[in-house]
Formats: sequence, structure tokens, C-alpha cells
Amino acid sequence: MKLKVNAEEIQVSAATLAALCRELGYPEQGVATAVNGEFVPRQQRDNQPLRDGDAVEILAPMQGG
Amino acid sequence: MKLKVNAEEIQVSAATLAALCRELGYPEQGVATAVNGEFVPRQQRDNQPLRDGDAVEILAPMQGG
Amino acid sequence: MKLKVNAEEIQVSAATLAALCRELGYPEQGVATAVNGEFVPRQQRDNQPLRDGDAVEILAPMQGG
Amino acid sequence: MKLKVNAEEIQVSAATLAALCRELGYPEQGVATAVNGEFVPRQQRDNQPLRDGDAVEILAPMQGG
Amino acid sequence: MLNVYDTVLNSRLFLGTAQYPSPEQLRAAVERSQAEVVTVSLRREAAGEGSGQRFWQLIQSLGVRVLPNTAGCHTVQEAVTTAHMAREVFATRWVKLEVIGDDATLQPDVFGLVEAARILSEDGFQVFPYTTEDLVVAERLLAAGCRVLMPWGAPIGTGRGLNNVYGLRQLRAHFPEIPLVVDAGIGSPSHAAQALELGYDAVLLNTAVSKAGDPPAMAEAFAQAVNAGRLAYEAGLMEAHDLAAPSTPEFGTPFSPWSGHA
Amino acid sequence: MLNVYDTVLNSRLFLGTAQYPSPEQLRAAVERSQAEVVTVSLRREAAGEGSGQRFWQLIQSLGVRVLPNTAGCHTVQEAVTTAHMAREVFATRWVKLEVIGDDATLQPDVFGLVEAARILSEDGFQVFPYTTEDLVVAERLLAAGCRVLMPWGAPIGTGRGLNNVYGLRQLRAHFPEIPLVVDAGIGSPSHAAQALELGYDAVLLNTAVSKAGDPPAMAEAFAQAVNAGRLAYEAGLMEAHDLAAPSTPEFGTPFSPWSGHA
Amino acid sequence: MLNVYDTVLNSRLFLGTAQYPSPEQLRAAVERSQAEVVTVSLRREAAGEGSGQRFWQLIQSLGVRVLPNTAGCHTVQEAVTTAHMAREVFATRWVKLEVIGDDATLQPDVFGLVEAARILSEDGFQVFPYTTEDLVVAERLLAAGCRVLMPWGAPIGTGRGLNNVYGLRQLRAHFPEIPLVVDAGIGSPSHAAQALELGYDAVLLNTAVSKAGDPPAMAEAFAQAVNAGRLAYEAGLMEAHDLAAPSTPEFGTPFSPWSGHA
Amino acid sequence: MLNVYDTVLNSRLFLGTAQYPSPEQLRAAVERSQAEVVTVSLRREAAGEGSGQRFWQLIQSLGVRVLPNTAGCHTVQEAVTTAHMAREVFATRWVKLEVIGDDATLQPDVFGLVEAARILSEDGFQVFPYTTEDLVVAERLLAAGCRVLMPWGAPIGTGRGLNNVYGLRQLRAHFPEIPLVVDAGIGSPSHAAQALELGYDAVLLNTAVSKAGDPPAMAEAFAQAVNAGRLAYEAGLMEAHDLAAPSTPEFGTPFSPWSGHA
Repeated sequence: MKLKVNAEEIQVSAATLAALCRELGYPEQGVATAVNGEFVPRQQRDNQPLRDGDAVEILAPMQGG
Repeated sequence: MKLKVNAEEIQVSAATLAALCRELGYPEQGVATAVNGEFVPRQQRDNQPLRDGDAVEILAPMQGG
Repeated sequence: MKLKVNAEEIQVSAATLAALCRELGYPEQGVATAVNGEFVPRQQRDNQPLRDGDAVEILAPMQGG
Repeated sequence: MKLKVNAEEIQVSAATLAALCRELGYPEQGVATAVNGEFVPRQQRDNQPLRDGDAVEILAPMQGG
Repeated sequence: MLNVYDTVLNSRLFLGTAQYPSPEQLRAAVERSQAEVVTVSLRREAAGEGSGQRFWQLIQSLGVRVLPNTAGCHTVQEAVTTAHMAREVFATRWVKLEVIGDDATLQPDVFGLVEAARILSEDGFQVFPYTTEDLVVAERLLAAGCRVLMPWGAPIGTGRGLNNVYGLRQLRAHFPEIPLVVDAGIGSPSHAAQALELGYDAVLLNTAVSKAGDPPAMAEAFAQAVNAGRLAYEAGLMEAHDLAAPSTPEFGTPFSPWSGHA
Repeated sequence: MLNVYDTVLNSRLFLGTAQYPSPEQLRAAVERSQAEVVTVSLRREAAGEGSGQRFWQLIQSLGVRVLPNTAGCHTVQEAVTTAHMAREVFATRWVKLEVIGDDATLQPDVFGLVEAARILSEDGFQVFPYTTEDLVVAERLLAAGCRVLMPWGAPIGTGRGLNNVYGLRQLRAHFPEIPLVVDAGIGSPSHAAQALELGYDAVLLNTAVSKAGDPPAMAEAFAQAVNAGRLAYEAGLMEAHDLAAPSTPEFGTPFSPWSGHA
Repeated sequence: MLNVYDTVLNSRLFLGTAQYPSPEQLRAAVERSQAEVVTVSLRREAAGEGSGQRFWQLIQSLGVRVLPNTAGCHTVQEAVTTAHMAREVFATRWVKLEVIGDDATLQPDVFGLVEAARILSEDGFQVFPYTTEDLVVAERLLAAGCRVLMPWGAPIGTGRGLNNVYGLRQLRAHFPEIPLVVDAGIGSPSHAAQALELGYDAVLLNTAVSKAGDPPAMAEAFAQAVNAGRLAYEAGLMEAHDLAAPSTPEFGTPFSPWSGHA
Repeated sequence: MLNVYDTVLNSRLFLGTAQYPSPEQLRAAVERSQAEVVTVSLRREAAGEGSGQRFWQLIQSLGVRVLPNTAGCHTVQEAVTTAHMAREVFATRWVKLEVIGDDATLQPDVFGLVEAARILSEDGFQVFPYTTEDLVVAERLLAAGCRVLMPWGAPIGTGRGLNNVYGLRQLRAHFPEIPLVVDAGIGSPSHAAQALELGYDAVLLNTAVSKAGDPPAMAEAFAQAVNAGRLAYEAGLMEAHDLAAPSTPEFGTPFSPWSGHA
């Protein structure tokens, strides 16, 4: 299945957001996720199915002003 | 019937806006009218019934910045 | 003899500046003196004769900006 | 004889300022002259002797702010 | 020449008509200002009083365009209704749209302003919105149908001039093609000239003229200042420098030790 | 009208003649500026070159008064000698006295200035001293015989405008009767208008015109701005306020809950 | 002491964490600034990179509160989603709400800002809106649930200081009870002190510290300036005058012709 | 650290002693200001009154250096005589030299100032001249023997701050090695911080503290502001820009269409 993860087109097998994070090697803690512009809380990543073409954001803490 | 004309409570007999303007001695031309905050064009004053408590504005040209 | 002391006309008998300071009750220390616009050091007050009409300044410390 | 004319060292034969101006080809009118920093009026140029090493200024009108 | 809503104007000075010592002074001020656009308003009037009519006849005799305002309106509804009433009485589609959001500063309520501008533009009005220097608000006003913007220089009647030159520069740079009129806050001809030098297309003012010692003379002064500012803008202003530079040529300076010519 | 050394002038703009792209541009700029006084200088010239003569003939053909300067002089002696040379060549007692004290800012050496002003005034010159806004220096210059003062707005050629408005206000207030000309630093017509609005009698400028994209047009812009500023000063400017005040009458405002007429 | 959303703060300086030469410099700057609140953000990160975690651990070790921002968001939707993501990662209800309306000035889109503030407040966020000095926008933000306002001093990163002091004064006067923080544009400690002297409750800055030659030292300078400004505000500043007044007593002046004592 | 006439000072704040509500307030203000130098004067006093002695004992108990002034002197002779009298009473070679040239602005008479500075320097005084921002006057004062300069920020007692920032910048740039103290006109801590940020070595003020609502608190505020300004100057201030620049990294911005990592 093709997804856009942080604006990069990639091919993945994961069927859920939680699985995607594992597949890509993101830690469960310390990142926040959104699918197609909607926030997905950590505890809902398991229940968050992914569909071909979904746009996923995985964000980490960063310096800010 | 009691009306508010330019924020003054007055007692009038006129049943329409056109009649009110005549009763109060306003010229037909050169003033603009509104009832309860809605503009009433000159040619519709005849057809504009007035009800007890209506708020009527009758405005004339004035200096402006 | 008539002198101007700090712009006040006064009648004194003192013949020297030192005598004047004593006569007026100024302490020897802590004030500075000038006669006719010229500074007179403390130790020279004894030798500073006064003449009728001399303008004497006797100044003390004061707040300043 | 060596002179400084407008800060240039030159060799001239002229004995007076008037002669110098003629020798260098300056018009009589329309320039002003100074020798060693002192103004020399036009009518005195004839009587203004030049000595070796004199500094002569010959100035013309120019744009100014 | 200035083109607003397909109307070509020779004068870049819009003049208010309020607060003059007398109708004669108003007439003389408008004439000497060379203004082609004057602002007017609507107010309540007692029946049979007729001062409004006399004022309106005076204005009509001046051969200028009128720009009716919605001064004093605090809501979209008031502003829209007032605009419609003005269109009927003054027979013009132009409206200087004011939706006041704060009585202390008489500043625009930019939310109400954009909403009213949309409604009126759809109703066929040609809206001159009294706004702030806010770029984003400006974008919204254009999207709402405005084809002219009138940012404030300073609050109405203060005469403080251009309060936020930086902001006004940004606005001008952001909208090179839109007619921009500095409205309100202008206190002196030098303020007006400055606005035009910044590339603003015109200024709208009232108090600085009507409250001057000699309003007609001040009106003429503003006419000259506006022309001066625009002419300078077109002629290309020098840039300011921190370092001094002699205007008189240094080459050939008398008494200098260096030779002064080739 | 402006009266300097018993000469009555209609124009309150003095224009410099340096740094124009061409003699034609200079001519056109002077004409459109309506200036009656232009500044000139003396410089070394190679024999037979004649450019000085051609310049001088151009100036003479313009029918304006010349105000020769002592630009570039750093000492009293240089300034005094240059003034004498200028008086002979330009046939005028007027001199714009510059004694430069610092090459970075081209600012006046006020000590040398006062001394040179005294010498030249005693020699029958009518001195226009290029000075600072310093009140006390101004007193000395008047005591030295000057009857006009020319404080700087900003350093020569910077175009920064009026660097110290407060100081210039004080100077104007202190010498209500003395002709005061802002000389140097003016960069735009709004600066010139501001100077006149402050009550200054005239401005002298050069770079802002000669370095403009279109010098003759800019010259006209300054002419208008100077007229605007003076007219406004005479007409009586409104005072600036911190608080907004409506120009359109509040009395009779539509939709207000209060009755709008007596 | 400053109270924002029922949190009491001793420090009136909020510090940004971006653009420091190194993590050590960031740590030292935060420590010397005595800031109790620092801003942070969320960004995309490659899996396994971990720089975000290291940064977050550094911040957690500093014992300060974090104020996550929504920098770079241009729509309500982006800002709202980013705020939710930040709440989860940073475990705080606080959010510095930025909805950028123009990339040249990075100015707020006040329409999107108010809308996002309403949505987030209803969702239980405690919103610190990055806004302009616009009074009416401020009213809307408060109505939307904000209990702090953060007007800009000047555009982000310009270091221009307080661009519109007049507007900021009006805002302060209009909301005497609301905590007001000047956010963005502060370039030097004197700017920060000025903001506090005007009665602003705090300042938020980043670039002026992180881009200083010595960020930790500059951080300390700002800490002192903010304390100075607040202390002065509470101590009651003198009013500025146009006329000079001697500080040293005139009474008893030596050499004066008048008697110096009773 | 600041070195004036071979005296090393830790504090860059010089404080005046006049116009305090009470001696206790004066004492507390000097203590909290951390000033190491305070200004004093001489005045006529009635015999036996002794208030001068009490004041002098108070000052001596504070363990600070005194800088006697010649306030109120209008001539070289008055200033020189007053300086000699002060040297005897206060037992110091230091003198803050004031030669007032105009009673409206209390501005220096730069001619008298230079002359008095020369006479006093030759007499062994260490002169702190109260002067203007005039570069050329500054050169003369140094030539007369001064090794410190004290240009005004604004006229005494106005609290207007730095009236001519441009001029003060030029002065600082022109004399990188000379201790420069802004004396007079400072009205708020932000003014003081600004002076130090410009590279001035210290500030001297009085009214802003003594006329504050709470003089000791204001004194402390100035102490902090002066430290902040100096620390910032040494730490290297960012430069102001016209264009905005994001502080939060743009790289990796959420929801942007561009990939956020390598």
C-alpha cells in the first residue's frame, strides 16, 4: 500500500497506524501522529486503519520560538 | 399607535411609512427611511405598513468625514 | 563697613574674611569662600582684607544633579 | 622660478601674479587669485610680486551645494 | 492618474465636509483643495428643519463626487442599512464603509468590516473600506469585492500622522496594484506628502482642514502637499544614508595639498 | 514674504547646483524649483579649460541670485580667503559660510564658524552660516553680525530629514524674529514641508534634487512642498491628540437609542 | 507576580529555544535568563534519528514549563491538529497559537486565529494567541476563551522593537486586567524594558538571544532588563516634559544677584 | 570595568542627590542604585543653619565618591571659582563642569565650557564636562585636557531620553577610546539601557529617580537596566532587519507538501 508519511511517498505493509510506526521504527512514546490532517491519539493508533493514499504525519519535539 | 421615530416615542395615526412621513412633514425626496433596522426604499414607503412599536429612522444628508 | 554677603547687604565690623566668618557664626570647616568672584582658600581667609562694598560668597555643601 | 599653482609644482618666468595668469593662459576676468593663502584682488595682481616657492591659487566658478 | 472603480481622478486628496466654521468656509475649502471627492453622511433630522437639504444643495453645487460614509455604525446590519439609505439619497454606489469596533480609538472592527464589505459588494456597491494596515484583513477585503483599500494613518481626529510607517510600507509593497488611500490621522501637509512618497495613491482627511485656523488656506496647502508627494514618488526619491557625502565637488578644493585638476 | 539681508524673496527654497546629470537638467531643475537663490562654489581649474566660465554663464542666464559657499574649508583662514575670492568673481556680498569640523559628518566647526562670521561681517559680507541647532552658537553668530542662520537638518547628503526636531523647535522658539533656513539633510518633500510647518523660513537643499531619478520633476515637488508647509504654518495647524475624535457629527447618529434632535 | 491561567510566574521573560549555536548554549541561556517558560514546537523527524527526544530530554532537565507553539501553521485545521499533537507529546494544555497569514511578515491571520482559539479553548486548551495590537481582535480572542494575549512588537525575527508604541499603549489601557505579553520583534534589552515600562506583563523573545554573539550573556541581560522595566513600572515613572528643569536647587545659587536664603 | 581618570568603577550609573522626598529616601536610593559616584553642589547657606553639613555627613556615610557640579554657573569665571570652592570643601579634584548657555534648555555654552575646561585642567582638576553631542566641541574638550565627556541625552529634567540617537552614535563611533557618559534627559530605565547598548560607558541621572513614585525602587531599576545594557553591548546585539524571519525551524514543518527530512 502506498502512503505519504511526512510528505514522503512510501510503500508499506502495515494496516494500522500503530503498525506503521513500528514498521518505520518510531518509538511509541515521544511522537505524535495525524492521518489526513486529523490528530490520532497514541492509544487510538491500534484502531486507526490506513488506506492507500493516506497522508500520515509523525512529529517529534523540536526547538521553537 | 405608538412609534419610535428617530428614537423619539410619538403617537401617530399614519398606517404606512409614506403616510407617516407626510404626517410628520418630511419631504418625499431627500430623506431615506428604515423600519426596524431595515432599509425601506422611497417607492416602497406606500406599501410599508407600520405596527405599534415599530422603530422608524428618517435620515437626511449631513456633513461627514 | 557695608558688605554684600551671599547677596545680602549687611553692616559688619570684621576686617578680614576669617573674622567675618567668625562674626557671622560660620564654622571654619565645611564652607568655602570667595570675595568679588575670586576663590579664597580657607588658610588665606586670615590674610584676606575686606573693603567696603566687597561681595562675599560663603557656600556650603548641597544636593546636586 | 618654481611655484605651486593650484598645488602643482611648476617652473615659470612671470614675476607678478598678473603675468603668471597671462603666462598660464587664464582669462583676466572670471577667476580669483590668492597667494600663500591670502586673497589678491584682480586689480592688485600687477603689483603682486611672486617669489620662489609661493603657493598660488587660481579659482573659477563651479557647481556648489 | 488615479483610477478607483473605473473612475479617473486628477486629485489625490479626498476631503471631509464636517466641522467647518461655516458653509462658506466649507465651500472655499473644497474649492481650494481641488478635491474631486468629498465625504458626506446621513443623520436624523427634525421634520421641516431642512438643514440637510441646504447642505446637500451646497455639495451638489460644488461639482464634486460624494463618498457617503457609514460613520457611527457599530454593526454589520447598521452599516449595510445606512449604505442602502445613502445610495438612495446621494444616488451613488460608492460608500466609505466604517464599522467601528472601539469608541476610544474609533478603530475598525475588521470582522464586521469584511462581512459588511461582502454583503454590500454583492449588492452592487463600490466599497471604500476604512481599515487598519493589517495585510491579512486587506486580503479578505479584496476577496470580499473591494477594489480600493483605505488604511488608517492614525485614529480619526488625532492628527498624529502615520503611526506605523513600517506597517504601511509593508501593505504598499504587498499590494502594488491596488489603490491605497490613507484615511484618518493626517494632521499636517507633511504627513500627506509622506503618505504619497511611500507610494500611497491618495489621502482622505477632514479635521486637519476644518479645524485649521484658516480652513480654505489649509485645504490649498494639502492640495500642494499631495501633489508634491506624488510628483516626488514618480520622480524617484534619493535613499537616505547614515554617512554624510559632500554635495559640492571635492575635486579641485582650494588650499588642499592635492593637485586639483588632471 | 521672506526678507534676508533686506532682500525680499518670494521663494522659500534655496537650491544647490552640484551633481546634476547635465547642464540642461540643472537649468530645468532651477526653473521648475522656482528658486530665487542658488548656491555655487569656487574650484581650481586648468587654464583654458573654461568649464567654470560656461557654468557661470549658465547660472547668470537663469536670473537668480547666487549664494557662494566656502565648502571644503576647514579653517577660518581658508574660509575667509575663499569668501573674498567668491565676492570678486560672483560680485555678491552674500556668502554661505561653511567651516567643516569633521569629515565624517561634514559638521560645522562652530568655533571656527563664529570667528570667520565675525571677520567676514566686519568686512561687509552678508553671512549665511551653516551651523547646528545649538542655541548658544546661534547667539554667538548673531553677535558676530549674522542676520540669518542656517542650522542643519541632518548631515550633508544623508537625506535623513530633521534629525533633531526637538532641538529645531527650541531654536525656532528662541529666535522668533531671525530668518532660519534648514540647510542640509533634507531628503524628501515631506521633510521640507515639515521644516516650514515648524516655522522655519526656508530650506536649502541639493542632493535630494540632483540625485533624484528626475531632477527637474523633483525640484518642482520641493517647490510645492515648501509652499504647502509655509501656507499651513500661516493657516494654523491643528494640534495632534492622543485620543480619537469623530469628524462626522455624533449628534443624530442613526440607530442610536438616544433621540437625535432637540 | 504574574498569573497566567492560574499559574504564578516569578519571571516575566518567556524564552524561545530555537537557533542556538549548541544545546549547551541553549541550556546556559535558559538558566541565565531565569525564564520559567520556554517555547517549543513539533517537527517531522526521520525514524530512529532521535534528535527530537534528545532535545525534549534537555528541556525536561531544565525544570521549566513548556509552551508549545503552532509555528508554520497557515490554517485553523493545521493549528488545531498541531495543538492536539503537542498536548499529547508535551503533556500540557498550554499552546502558543500561531496562525500565520502572510509569509513576508509572518503576521497573524486574525480571522483564523480567533476561530482556532475558540475551538481549542472549548477543547480545554489554555491558549496564548500570537496576535496584533488590534483592540477589536483582542476582544474577540477574549470572547473565544483566551485569558492571555500576546501582541507582536514587530514581525518575528526583525528585532525592530515596538513598532507601534501608540497602539500598544491603547491596548494596555483597554485591558488593564488581562495579562499582556509582547511576543516577537524584541531586539534588545531596552526594547524589553520599554514594554514592561508600558505596563506589559511580560515579553517573549528568541532571536535576540539565540543570535547574539554570546547567547547566555544576552539572556541574562534580558532578565535584568525585564526586571528593571517591571520594577520601574511599579515604582512610578516620571513624566517626560518638553521644558528643561534644573535638578540642582536654584535657591542659593552662588553669584546670583538675589539673596539666597530667607 | 569603567576607568575614569584612573579610577576604576564597577557601577556605570552616576546618581544625582537632589530633589528627594527625604534624606532617608536619598540614602536608600543611593544604596539600591549601587552607584559609586554621586553628584553634589555648593549653595549659599545662612550661618548656623547647618543643613549643608548634615547633607555632607550623610553623603560621606554612604562610602561613595562625590562629583561636585557647577550647576547654575553661566560664565567661565563663576564656574572656575565654584570648582575651586568645591575642591576645597569636598576634597576632590573631580568636577562636573556645567556652563549654562540658555535658561530655557539649560544647555551648555560650549564656548565657555571649553575655556573653563582648559583653565581647570591646567589647575589640576579632573573635568567631567556636561556638553552636547557636537563632535567638534568634543575634540576641543579633549584638547583642553578632559579625559571623559558627558554629552546630554535631552535637556536636564525633561526625561525625554535620547533626543538625537544618530548624533550620539556618531560621537561614540568617533571616540572609541574615550569614556562617554550620557548626562541629563534620561527618564526611564529603557533609556539608560539604550545608552549602554549604543556603547556609552555610563549614564548620569537624577530627576528620573528622585521624582519617581518610589525613588529607591526606581534607583534599583536603573541599576539593573544599566547592567543589562552593558551586558548586551558586550554580548553582541543582533542587527534589526526589515524582513521577518521565522525563529522556529521551517525545515520539517507539519502538513507542508515538501518532505521534511533528508
